[in-house]
Amino acid sequence: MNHKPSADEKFIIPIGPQHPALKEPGHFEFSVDGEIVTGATVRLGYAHRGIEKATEERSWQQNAYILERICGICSHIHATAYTIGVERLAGVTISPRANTIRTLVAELERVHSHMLWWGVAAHEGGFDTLFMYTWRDRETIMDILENLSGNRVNYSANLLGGVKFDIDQKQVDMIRKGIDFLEERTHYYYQVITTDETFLGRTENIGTMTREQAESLGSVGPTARASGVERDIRVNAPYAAYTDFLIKMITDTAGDLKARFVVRLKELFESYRLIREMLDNLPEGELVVRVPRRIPEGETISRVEAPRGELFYYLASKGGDKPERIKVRTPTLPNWSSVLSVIVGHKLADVPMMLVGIDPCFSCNDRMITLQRKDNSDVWTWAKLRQYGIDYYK
Amino acid sequence: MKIGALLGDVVRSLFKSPATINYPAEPAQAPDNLRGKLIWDNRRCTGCKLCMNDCPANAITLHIIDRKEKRFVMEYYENSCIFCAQCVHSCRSEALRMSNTVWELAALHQEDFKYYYGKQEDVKSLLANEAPGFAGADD
Amino acid sequence: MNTLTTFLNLLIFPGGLFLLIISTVYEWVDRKLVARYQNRVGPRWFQPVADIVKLLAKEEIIPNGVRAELFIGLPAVALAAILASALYTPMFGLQPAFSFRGDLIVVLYLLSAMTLSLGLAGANTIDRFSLIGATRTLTQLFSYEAPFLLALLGPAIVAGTWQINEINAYTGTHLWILITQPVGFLVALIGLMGKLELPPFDAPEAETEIVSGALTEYSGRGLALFRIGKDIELVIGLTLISTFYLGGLSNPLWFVLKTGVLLVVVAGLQSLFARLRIDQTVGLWWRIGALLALFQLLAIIVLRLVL
Amino acid sequence: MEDTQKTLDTADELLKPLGIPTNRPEDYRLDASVVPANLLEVAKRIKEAHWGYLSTITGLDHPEPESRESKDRQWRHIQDEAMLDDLESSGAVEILYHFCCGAAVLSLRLLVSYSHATIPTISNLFSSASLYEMELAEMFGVRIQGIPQEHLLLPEDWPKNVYPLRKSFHGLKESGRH
Repeated sequence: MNHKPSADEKFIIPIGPQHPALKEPGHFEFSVDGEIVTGATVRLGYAHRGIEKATEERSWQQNAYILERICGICSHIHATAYTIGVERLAGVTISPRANTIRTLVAELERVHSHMLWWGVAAHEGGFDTLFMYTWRDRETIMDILENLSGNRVNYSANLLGGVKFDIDQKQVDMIRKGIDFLEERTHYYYQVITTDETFLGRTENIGTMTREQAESLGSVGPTARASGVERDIRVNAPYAAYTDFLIKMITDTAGDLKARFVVRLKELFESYRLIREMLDNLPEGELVVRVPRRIPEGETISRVEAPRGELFYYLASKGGDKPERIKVRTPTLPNWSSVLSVIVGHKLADVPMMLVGIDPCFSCNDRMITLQRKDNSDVWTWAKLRQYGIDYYK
Repeated sequence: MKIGALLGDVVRSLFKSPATINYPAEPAQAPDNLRGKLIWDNRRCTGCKLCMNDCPANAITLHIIDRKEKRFVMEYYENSCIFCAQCVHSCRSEALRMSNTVWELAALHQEDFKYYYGKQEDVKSLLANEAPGFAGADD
Repeated sequence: MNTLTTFLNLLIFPGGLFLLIISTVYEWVDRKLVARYQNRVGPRWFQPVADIVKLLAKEEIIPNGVRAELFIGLPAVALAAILASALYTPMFGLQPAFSFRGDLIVVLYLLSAMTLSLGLAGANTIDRFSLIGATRTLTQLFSYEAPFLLALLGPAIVAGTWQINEINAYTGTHLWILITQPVGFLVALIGLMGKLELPPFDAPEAETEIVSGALTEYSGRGLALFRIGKDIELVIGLTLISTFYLGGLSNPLWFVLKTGVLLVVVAGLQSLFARLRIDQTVGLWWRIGALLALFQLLAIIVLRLVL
Repeated sequence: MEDTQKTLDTADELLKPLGIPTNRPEDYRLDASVVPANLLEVAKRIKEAHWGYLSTITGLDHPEPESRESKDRQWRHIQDEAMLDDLESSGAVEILYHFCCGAAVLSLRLLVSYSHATIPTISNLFSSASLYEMELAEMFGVRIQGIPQEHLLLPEDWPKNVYPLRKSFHGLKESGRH
């Protein structure tokens, strides 16, 4: 396999599946012509657990828990998409209080996911102090979630027909205090990220994606909004309590890595506002409504806005107590295809930071995209990719 | 464009006490509605096995010794339990709750995670005739 | 010098044992300070000792595709170079064990021999990560050597001698060179951090990019020797800068105080910046560092002519 | 809600000239039944009209064969005889192309029998489609002309024509792997 290509021949740089930058298994192949990346394929599947097949052998109640474990940081939004779909199939409408609590936990999870992401992105750029500070402040949001639901990561707040826990006045004050602290810290980090010289050196106009590219490639979430594409399911197709608590869509036009940081941070301010609004007028109503164990026959599509973008659920039932088919399309998947086609034409040195830029979640999408493939290849490591780019800069 | 935007924070944190605690030397406090180890109240249990069917991790097996005198034994595997409290919500007679003090999962071998809840004599009789193929015997 | 005192000097006082102890103490203080800057608790006092003992106990695996003698020899060469250079510095505020005219150049040479052997150790293997680490270490070595040397020459010229303990005596009696040559101090401090590959100049061992650079293939004894070498290099670097710029070291109390303050500043700088890419570090240092050092030297020479 | 209806109506107009039967199972959804022949035609019209974006492609397995007369929604719109014979002998795979625009979701439903499961690729119109098509091919055994035929999710040594998401698949042991 290690055949040395001649000068004009393009060659492929395979990296991964274990690479020191991202702690998750993904295998990248960049075909490179001299310095410019001409093609990119990512081969995932290393975290493929056959979840869709598994859901066909479990009851509707049990499926919520396996779907929650598709992703560690956006477990609640997966369960929300699933429960909204099943409740629609069963023709059950849940109480406004349960609906609001479900949306509140979804926004708290968005804060948690974004803070985790920019801590890791700072660590990728070697900014360990910012990584330590961010993850220290993230403890506040995890304590809030633990206090509410009883579990730090997989909070499993959802039940078919409502939510598991209620929020009393003491918890409301606790959330409010935590949110005030987090808002003040987010302002501080916004300052740091947009002014610190060394950090801007790694993010400004790197990996720029124009609006047309973002739209045609079907990219979703903050990555798309950073390029000016108005795509936010909470606004286009409001679900759960987003019909009563309206959210403002944050977009940017620069489309580069810095814009992606800025969009996510501004989204946090929007989330803090929404959380306070929800806490102010938490409607009355019981927590859970009875949902039959056998869901009537039918199919439905449930779309929600996960922290990384649009999450698409297709549910079909044949009237039994086990689903006929559940299809999950997670947001990182189209983001992969959009970033990898934007990488084409970029310098090799920017590739690592760009990959981190879309907040990839491998366990979220155990799939692969093939855009272009050359036959000959020379084995390089992730490090050689970086060094190859760095020599170019010198 | 500032060099070292974190300067203020870095110097201040030299004098602040660290945010990290050295657990397990210092105990970590858990919130009051933490979902820890499952606790079963055999007086309230009606033996309907809803918890057993709904448990996503098959961590609960309910053995019915005698339905009339309501003598049941619950076999609970704490290491496969995912602490989601679905059983607590499925149970119609509120016989299950999750402790908020016992949550540290560390033991030397698997058996330590296997608990038999129920009256002494029921558990003994269950274990006594724990012959192979026992699982189907009690239904 | 009868053999007993040399034996004592080599093995006990400024030599082996004492250096080992003081380097682990300084490594612990450094890691504890960086941790506190990052609001963490940080390691316990015996952590560096525990690390080294663990490493020495571990089996040393020699990867294939590597020249075995070089793989084993290089860590020893690195440590030897560092230990030798310690003999000429006023360790712990006392007179250096040996001293001769021009020993400043020898010490600087020995210090860069350490980084050189680290680079060679990386280049000796076929593992990609250490190859990258080796090229980065050597590029950083060449870019940090000259300005650091110039920065140390400033006080030497002012003191009019190349002998460290004479410079030590001179700086002890006169005004702190830090005040007369602030630029030189800055260049020396940043040059030291570049030499020791402390963040933000830790591209050669960027954990998220190339695992641990040139040391990726090393385990057990080799890694332990390199680690000790690096710690001692930190101590020697701090003593050199404090002898030159902070008014000499006449007694142990001064030694601990001055190097301590310097360590607090170095640890602060470590936790303040994001890691610079290797091309950014080299670009920054040649454009700014070298020029500053040259201006500093020019200023001294011009001043000496005028005064 | 009314602008979703408007978006769905525009989609309806798009498909009317091609004589594609459509129905609305839910207020925000529009289903259109297509056949392999007119799939590319429909996809091109959607792209030119900039009607939303391709969100994903779902595969459904219908293992039981169906006689012509049965009124099941599966094959109501199919006319060509050869397809109907196939459907009576072997099972079928239904492929749904989901396009989203705002709150509206247009799903193109395409039915292919096991034996003739070859469909054209739409990845040159929608570049992100190649990923979903690769997954469909691997999981349901649908041959898609125009995209590289190699493993995407399943390991390299996955046995030939064993398709995990088909109802007939119950684990690797029966399907002849060690």
